[in-house]
Amino acid sequence: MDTNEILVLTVGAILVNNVVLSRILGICPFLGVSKRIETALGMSGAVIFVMTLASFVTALFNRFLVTQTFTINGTEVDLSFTRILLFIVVIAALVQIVEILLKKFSPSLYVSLGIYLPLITTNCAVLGAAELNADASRGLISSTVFGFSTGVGFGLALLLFASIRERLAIARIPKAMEGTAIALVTAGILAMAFMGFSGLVK
Amino acid sequence: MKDMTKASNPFYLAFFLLVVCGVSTLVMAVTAVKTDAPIRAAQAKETADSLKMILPPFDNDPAAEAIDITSPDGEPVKLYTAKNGGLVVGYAAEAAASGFGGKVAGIVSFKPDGTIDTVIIKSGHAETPGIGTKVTDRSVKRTISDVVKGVKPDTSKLPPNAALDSYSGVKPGDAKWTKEKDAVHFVSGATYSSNAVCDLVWYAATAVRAHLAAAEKKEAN
Amino acid sequence: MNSPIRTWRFHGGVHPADGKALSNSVPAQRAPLLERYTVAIQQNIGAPPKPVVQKGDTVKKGQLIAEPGGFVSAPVHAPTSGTVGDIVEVPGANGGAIPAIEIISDGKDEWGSGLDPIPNWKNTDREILKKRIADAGIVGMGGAAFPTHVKLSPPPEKVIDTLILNGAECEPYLTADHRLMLERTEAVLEGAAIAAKILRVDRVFLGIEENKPDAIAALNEKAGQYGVTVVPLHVRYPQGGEKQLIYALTGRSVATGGLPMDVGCVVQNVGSCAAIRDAVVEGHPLIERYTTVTGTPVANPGTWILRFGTTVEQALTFAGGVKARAAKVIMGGPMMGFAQTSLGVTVTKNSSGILLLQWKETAEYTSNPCIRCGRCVRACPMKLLPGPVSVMVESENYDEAEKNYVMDCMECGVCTFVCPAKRPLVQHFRRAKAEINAKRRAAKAKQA
Amino acid sequence: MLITILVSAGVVAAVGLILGALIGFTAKKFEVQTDPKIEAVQELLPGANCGGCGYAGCADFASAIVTKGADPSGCSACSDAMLAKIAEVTGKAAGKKEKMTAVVFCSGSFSRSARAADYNGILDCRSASIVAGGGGKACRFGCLGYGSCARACPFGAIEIRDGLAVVHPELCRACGKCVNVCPRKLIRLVPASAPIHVYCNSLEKPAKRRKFCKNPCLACKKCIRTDENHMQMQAGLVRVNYSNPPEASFVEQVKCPTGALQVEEIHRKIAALKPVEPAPKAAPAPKKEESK
Amino acid sequence: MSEEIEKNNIALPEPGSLVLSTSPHVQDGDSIARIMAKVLICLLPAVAASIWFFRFDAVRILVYCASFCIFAEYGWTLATRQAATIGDYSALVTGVILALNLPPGAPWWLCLIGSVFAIIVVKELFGGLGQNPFNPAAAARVALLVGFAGPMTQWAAPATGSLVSGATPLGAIHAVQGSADAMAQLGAPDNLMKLFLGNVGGSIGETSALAILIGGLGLMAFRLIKWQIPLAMIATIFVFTGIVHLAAPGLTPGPLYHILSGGVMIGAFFMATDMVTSPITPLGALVFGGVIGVLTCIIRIWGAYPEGVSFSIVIANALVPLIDRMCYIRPFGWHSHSVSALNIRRGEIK
Amino acid sequence: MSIFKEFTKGFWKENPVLVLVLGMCPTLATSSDAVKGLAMGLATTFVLMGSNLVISVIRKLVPGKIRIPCYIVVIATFVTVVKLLMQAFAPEAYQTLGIFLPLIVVNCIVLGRAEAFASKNGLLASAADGLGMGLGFTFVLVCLGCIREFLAAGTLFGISMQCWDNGFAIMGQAPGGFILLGLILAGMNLLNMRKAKKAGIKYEPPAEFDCRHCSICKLSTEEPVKTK
Ligand SMILES: Cc1cc2nc3c(=O)[nH]c(=O)nc-3n(C[C@H](O)[C@H](O)[C@H](O)COP(=O)(O)O)c2cc1C
Ligand SMILES: Cc1cc2nc3c(=O)[nH]c(=O)nc-3n(C[C@H](O)[C@H](O)[C@H](O)COP(=O)(O)O)c2cc1C
Ligand SMILES: Cc1cc2nc3c(=O)[nH]c(=O)nc-3n(C[C@H](O)[C@H](O)[C@H](O)COP(=O)(O)O)c2cc1C
Ligand SMILES: Cc1cc2nc3c(=O)[nH]c(=O)nc-3n(C[C@H](O)[C@H](O)[C@H](O)CO)c2cc1C
Ligand code: SF4
Ligand code: SF4
Ligand code: SF4
Ligand code: SF4
Ligand code: FES
Repeated sequence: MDTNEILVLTVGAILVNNVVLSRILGICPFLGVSKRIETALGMSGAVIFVMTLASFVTALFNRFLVTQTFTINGTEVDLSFTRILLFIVVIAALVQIVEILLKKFSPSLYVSLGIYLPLITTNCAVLGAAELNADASRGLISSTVFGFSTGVGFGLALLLFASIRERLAIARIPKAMEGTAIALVTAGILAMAFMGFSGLVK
Repeated sequence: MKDMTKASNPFYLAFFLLVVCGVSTLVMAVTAVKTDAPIRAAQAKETADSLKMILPPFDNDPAAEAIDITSPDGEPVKLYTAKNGGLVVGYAAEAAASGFGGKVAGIVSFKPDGTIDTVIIKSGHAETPGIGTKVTDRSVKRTISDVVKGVKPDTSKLPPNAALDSYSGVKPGDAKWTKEKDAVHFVSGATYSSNAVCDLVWYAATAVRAHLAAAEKKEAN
Repeated sequence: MNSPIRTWRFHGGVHPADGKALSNSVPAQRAPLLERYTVAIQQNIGAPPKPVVQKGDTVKKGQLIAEPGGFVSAPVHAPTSGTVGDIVEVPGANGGAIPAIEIISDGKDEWGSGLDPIPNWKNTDREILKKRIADAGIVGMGGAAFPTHVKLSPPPEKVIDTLILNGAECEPYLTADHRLMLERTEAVLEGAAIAAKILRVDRVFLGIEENKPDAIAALNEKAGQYGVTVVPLHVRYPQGGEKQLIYALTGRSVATGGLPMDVGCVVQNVGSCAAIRDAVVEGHPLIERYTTVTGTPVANPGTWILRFGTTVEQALTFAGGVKARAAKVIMGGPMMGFAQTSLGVTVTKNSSGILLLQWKETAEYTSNPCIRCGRCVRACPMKLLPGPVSVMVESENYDEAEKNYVMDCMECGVCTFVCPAKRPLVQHFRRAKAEINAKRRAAKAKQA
Repeated sequence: MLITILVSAGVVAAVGLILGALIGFTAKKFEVQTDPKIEAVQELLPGANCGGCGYAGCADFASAIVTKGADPSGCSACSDAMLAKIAEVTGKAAGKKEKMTAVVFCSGSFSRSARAADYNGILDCRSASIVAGGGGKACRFGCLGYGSCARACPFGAIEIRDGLAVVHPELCRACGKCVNVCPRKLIRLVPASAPIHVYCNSLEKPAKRRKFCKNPCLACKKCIRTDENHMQMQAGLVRVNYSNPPEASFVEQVKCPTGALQVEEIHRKIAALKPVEPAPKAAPAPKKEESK
Repeated sequence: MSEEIEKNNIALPEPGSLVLSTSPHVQDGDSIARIMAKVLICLLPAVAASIWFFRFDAVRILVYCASFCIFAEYGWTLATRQAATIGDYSALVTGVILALNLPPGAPWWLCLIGSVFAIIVVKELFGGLGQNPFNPAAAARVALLVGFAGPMTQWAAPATGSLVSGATPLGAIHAVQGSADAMAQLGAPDNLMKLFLGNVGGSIGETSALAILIGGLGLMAFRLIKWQIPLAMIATIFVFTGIVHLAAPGLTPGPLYHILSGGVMIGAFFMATDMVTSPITPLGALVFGGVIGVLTCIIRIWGAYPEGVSFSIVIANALVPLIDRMCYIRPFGWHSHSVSALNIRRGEIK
Repeated sequence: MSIFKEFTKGFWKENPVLVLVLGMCPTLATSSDAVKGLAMGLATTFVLMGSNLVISVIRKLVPGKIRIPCYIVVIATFVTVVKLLMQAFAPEAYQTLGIFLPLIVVNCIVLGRAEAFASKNGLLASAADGLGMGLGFTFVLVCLGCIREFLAAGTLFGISMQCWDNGFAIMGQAPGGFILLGLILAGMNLLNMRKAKKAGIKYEPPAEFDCRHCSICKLSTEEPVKTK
């Protein structure tokens, strides 16, 4: 894997095909944890961490279990249909273990990140990244890089969004538009602007 | 653990989870096995349908016999050979190049001598509607009045596309086609998409040419 | 005008139409004796004084009628001789009703302060001088009414090297200090010399805006005798703001939450200095002051020497009443003064002016949102972010406002003056400061 | 086919088992105790985060209930059924509470009170109160009518009618937010069962009260004379004795000369006599009539 | 006493009719409407240039956008029962700037959709003037560009009116990418002069750098914009493209070509500077301009879109609260707290 | 509540998207045209109904501690089944849905209903709930898909309406989805405000992204608190 490929993967995942703004994954935490910049940063950190780890681990499973065909007694056994189940179970377990460890070893970090961890299990961006990796048959390193940059892309979108929402919080928004409605419109305009990056990676 | 009731006995929990996993895998596996053949068939049908549209009638299964080759530029190309009664009646090559919004993939069919016959674009979703699609799209939208009038879409022949059709009958030379010199059609304002089509046809054509040359050489040997 | 020392230019500020021409050439007139004065008991920042007279007592002019309620407090004296009436409620300049002692004049206007003149102050002990200033009830006459003797008693660890006389009078329309410096030049300078002796400083600056050339000339003539350097300054509001003045004259900036003495300075209004001189040299306590009664609706704008306890109504009568309809009656200047709803407000030690404005001259506030034009940011002499902070206050986010230094706002009104959206920014900041102070008090009370 | 099923089931089960064991192991090994009760109580609280209980939001209150034994009935937004459930979780008896409601002790709507000035500034009582004189009304004690309390109320129980705040008792949950916010200290929490109130808060000289307002309490004490058990003086003001409130018919019995003593519903209706105008977006800029 | 006054016939103010407000009691005369009117005046040169180059097309688009924007705003205030706000002219400014951002071939419905999007979606849904985090005109241009790519890329050669696709100076860059000679030709002085005067294809208001510059200087003279924004933006583009041009002459033409072509000028002076959507702190304005500059260069040089100014403005708009927060200058006296106290104790003061 | 009511509530009163604001990602991503929305909706309905059924059957057997993992396994099974079936019998729909098909596993609606309903109710009611919710979801997806498709391309279910050929293309892309859904939610708020006003009470639109109804993130809390 050369630097160019890494560049293409990262720029693509962060700017061009941003998970949130272009692929529309991970909207729940995007809308839910973007009220303050501090919490948004915490969430971004947690997502980057979990996504990197999960991409690596699921890639591992994909490589050595899911895409392998075993020949037993002359019959070919193709396990690819277990992919969804294995991925989600692995991610859920991973998040739980991380949560338990964090709680034990760094209570302060747990206090700032821990509350977001459960939310991440079902954050479709994590499973999405794993699925995208598997679909594109990426190797271990590429998968991990992709997971990491997808996480960074999520963080970038979340940070931008949280920054605007701080301003929205004190704006005189029409009553009916308050809350999720204006957040979605904002996300839409932001997504539109991000389309300007199309073509950066070909 | 204070009470070792059923509900919190770790072994019971593990056992229960095991059973659930087992049963669900069973269900999945049964479905997987049962759908295995239809899935393959569906996948094969897709390509076969495209090939049928751009190749003369054939009696073999080109999709099953497809081989992977590379163009002289190093681009991967998938080659299908159509035969009728054992005789090669045409080739089709699948290649991809980057366009405005991502990869544009297409299949190019060739006469047995390597002359381009027909070009179709399989996936050009990301090209801008109205700009890029001018280059890539062969589809004709069914209109509501057709539906009301009951006019059935004509599926027997491909809808025309000036840009794609301009490659028909061309045989690749040594230099790549350009807008200025060659007859091939570049849609102005959609340079990226035109370039992508041009690139992918070029990859396919040069790969087929190389393949034919190699085959000839082999035969000659 | 060349300045004798180097001066610094403070950030921001504005130059409103000054309106001083209405009154700056009119010599100050002594107001006629009134039948009745209602002297507000609290005329200083700090502890409220305690009345020491009963209804029916006879008093002499300058006699003590309320004694200080603590160290940071100032006594109040009878404005004329006569009898003590009821303790009544009068409207206060910043709203609400405040208690005042009624003095019914006997028409004789006899002095009887019980303070001896100290003409030979140069050889008098500094503590005696300080006590005299305290006894004379002198407070800052530049606006805040902070007891002067406190300012002149810096704690020993603070080294004071500069005394600054504030003759800037940067508020539009007001000409009281101007007339004072012109007419009582030597009193101002001698008072400064007394203060300088008390503080043991030999560097005394008098900062004055360039738009008072006659006063500058008069001061320059005598200043050398008293060791005072007169420094003409740019005409820019708020040049007279304490921190701005210190910066302009010395290049030192007073830290947020800090006091002038932290940078070795004491700032005194020129009126306070004249009062110091009167108290020391003549033995007269503070019972009257120069006050400008002005504004386009006023028939005869000018500066009057008014005794404390005079009502706005009476002061306006001296000036011939109004010739056009007034929309606002303001105690103080147009930038920092307080709008009044009643003419029963009385003149106190810090009433530098009574200003009337017509409809077309007054500010008109709206609840329009901030358009973030940034003018307030450019103009704020304290380098705050008035627009954004006001939005924080509007959404009742006081913590955020506090983090953005709303407590450093000196309410100079510059931001509001320039705001094109006509937002009542100062009101937002006052609200925020009130809420934050309340919160701090509550926190303190909880701690104790 | 059978093999596929067996192998895959085995693999999945194995993975599940390994992961489960891993989680179980880490959970056991690195266990940290937390009290599940707190979460349980938090679930039961309304989640309005109104702060009426005096804690920083529902979560804080929940932890206080469990760890410090705070009284759940401190939450005024909780239904009795919920309180019972919380008591169940914490194992403590639920406190009984009398239903309270807020009352604004003023009847000086714009059309029924004198004006002292044209107020031009922020339409908010707390902001208006820091301007000299505080708002446009002449009475120094009455309602400013700029609705700080209405905005503070998390349950929308206060409405401003013609420049006077009125409480809708059926919506009020007695959280006390409005009480703290009113700069004129006009609002008190009283038992909701009391049907009548003295709608005046003025400590002005009686003569002035008349000048400023159409329905002032002149402190003539007629009502107290009618029945000393029901009415009383409190800090210079005539008030209903809320530990023994009179019936609604008491109003007719007394014939209060100014109508300051009034039945709550009628008071609310009178306040609404002037049609409710939509709140202006901008502060009413004084009209610049002549001399412009 | 009061009887005495009446006897003397002295008139006094009548209490009860006085205005009560906080200080200050005077204001300088500027209002939002006057600011917007001044912006409109500063837009005149660009408007005039657009009409000069594109004749009736420019007039048509300007009239459409201006009136649609005003109608949209008026309709919104009617529908939401608010006081009418069209009197502050901000909708008119948005309309004119949007019009200047459209190609000469823009049909009426494009103007309508753009105007409604700008005013309703980007401005009013967020609460109206002063509350919108995104620049309405820029966001509307972005929406139209990605939504109606076809009509939005129908360029006309100036003064001829014949429609041509891709015939803009920036389109030209993409066409010849890879050839250093061609790039050098683009950056030739006579070509630059043409760009400066505006006799080139493009949106109706962006072609003449000169006209925009005149208006931009007016904006600065009126103190309506923060000079930091155009300065930082143009300087960043100059440096960025300069470096790239030196490193890879075949990739992109020289910096002057970039600055004079496309939307850089109008973006830098009229759009990035929209005060509602730009940082309020002076340092923040510098950073903001820099961000726009960098993003613009990235999109122009490596992206698929020939022009990136409006995308960059909208993305940078999203960063404004963050920028402001990080670039806040401390209040007066903040830094000297400890220093001055120390110095005095040591007797070191000047 | 009758079975019929369990079934119909998903359409409007407790519509998972409009009222409960769940499953934003699939809603936004797969409503770019009507056909895609329909495919996604039906696939989700299948999973919802199936998982609700199974969970309702086993609800008494599942120990509380491993409740959620069990549910996830069940859901994942149904997703895999639907994925395989679509791959075999509806390859085009399978292609267009892409990764959003496997992502049904983490769609909060599915687990949310399992948690909130099927784990507490009988077989028939759970099936009705799942079907109703699923069809409610489908209904919104198809409506949104129709609007977006029409605005973006002038077609409905791929058939040109002959109004315009190339419409407002971003409506078919991510930004259009965001903005339109935002407007629709605003419309819902407006409706609720009207209703509340008629009833004489004040309606506050949820200030934050409203995930109160979704218990999916409580995966790690061990013993669930039963609220009803
Ligand atoms: C919104 C937008 C969408 C575009 N979409 C495409 C596209 O899908 N395919 C394409 O080849 N060019 C597209 N372009 C055009 C190119 O970016 C650029 O204008 C073109 O390369 C110039 O063409 P020319 O070389 O014919 O002048 C688009 C441009 C814009 C502004
Ligand atoms: C609580 C308080 C304490 C003060 N203590 C001192 C002091 O010890 N020494 C001093 O020189 N000034 C002191 N000051 C006076 C201030 O420095 C300042 O001169 C006064 O507030 C009037 O300023 P102004 O008219 O600019 O508002 C104090 C002021 C306040 C409010
Ligand atoms: C914005 C502002 C402007 C001021 N302008 C003047 C002024 O022009 N003249 C003046 O004597 N004091 C002015 N003051 C008050 C001074 O800051 C300071 O309190 C005073 O000079 C201290 O002297 P004193 O205690 O003798 O009043 C101003 C204060 C502020 C906040
Ligand atoms: C210097 C200046 C530049 C402006 N630029 C824009 C602009 O680019 N787009 C726009 O919609 N409005 C612009 N406006 C108008 C106004 O600020 C805009 O309508 C607000 O963003 C609406 O809230 C500008 C105003 C000024 C004073
Ligand atoms: S001057 Fe007024 S409009 Fe401008 S930024 Fe400041 S508060 Fe906002
Ligand atoms: S009033 Fe306060 S914020 Fe406004 S300019 Fe003056 S110091 Fe700055
Ligand atoms: S009751 Fe108090 S807070 Fe409410 S409107 Fe009246 S004055 Fe304002
Ligand atoms: S009226 Fe007052 S006490 Fe009642 S709910 Fe509202 S804020 Fe709380
Ligand atoms: S549906 Fe995607 S994160 Fe919730």
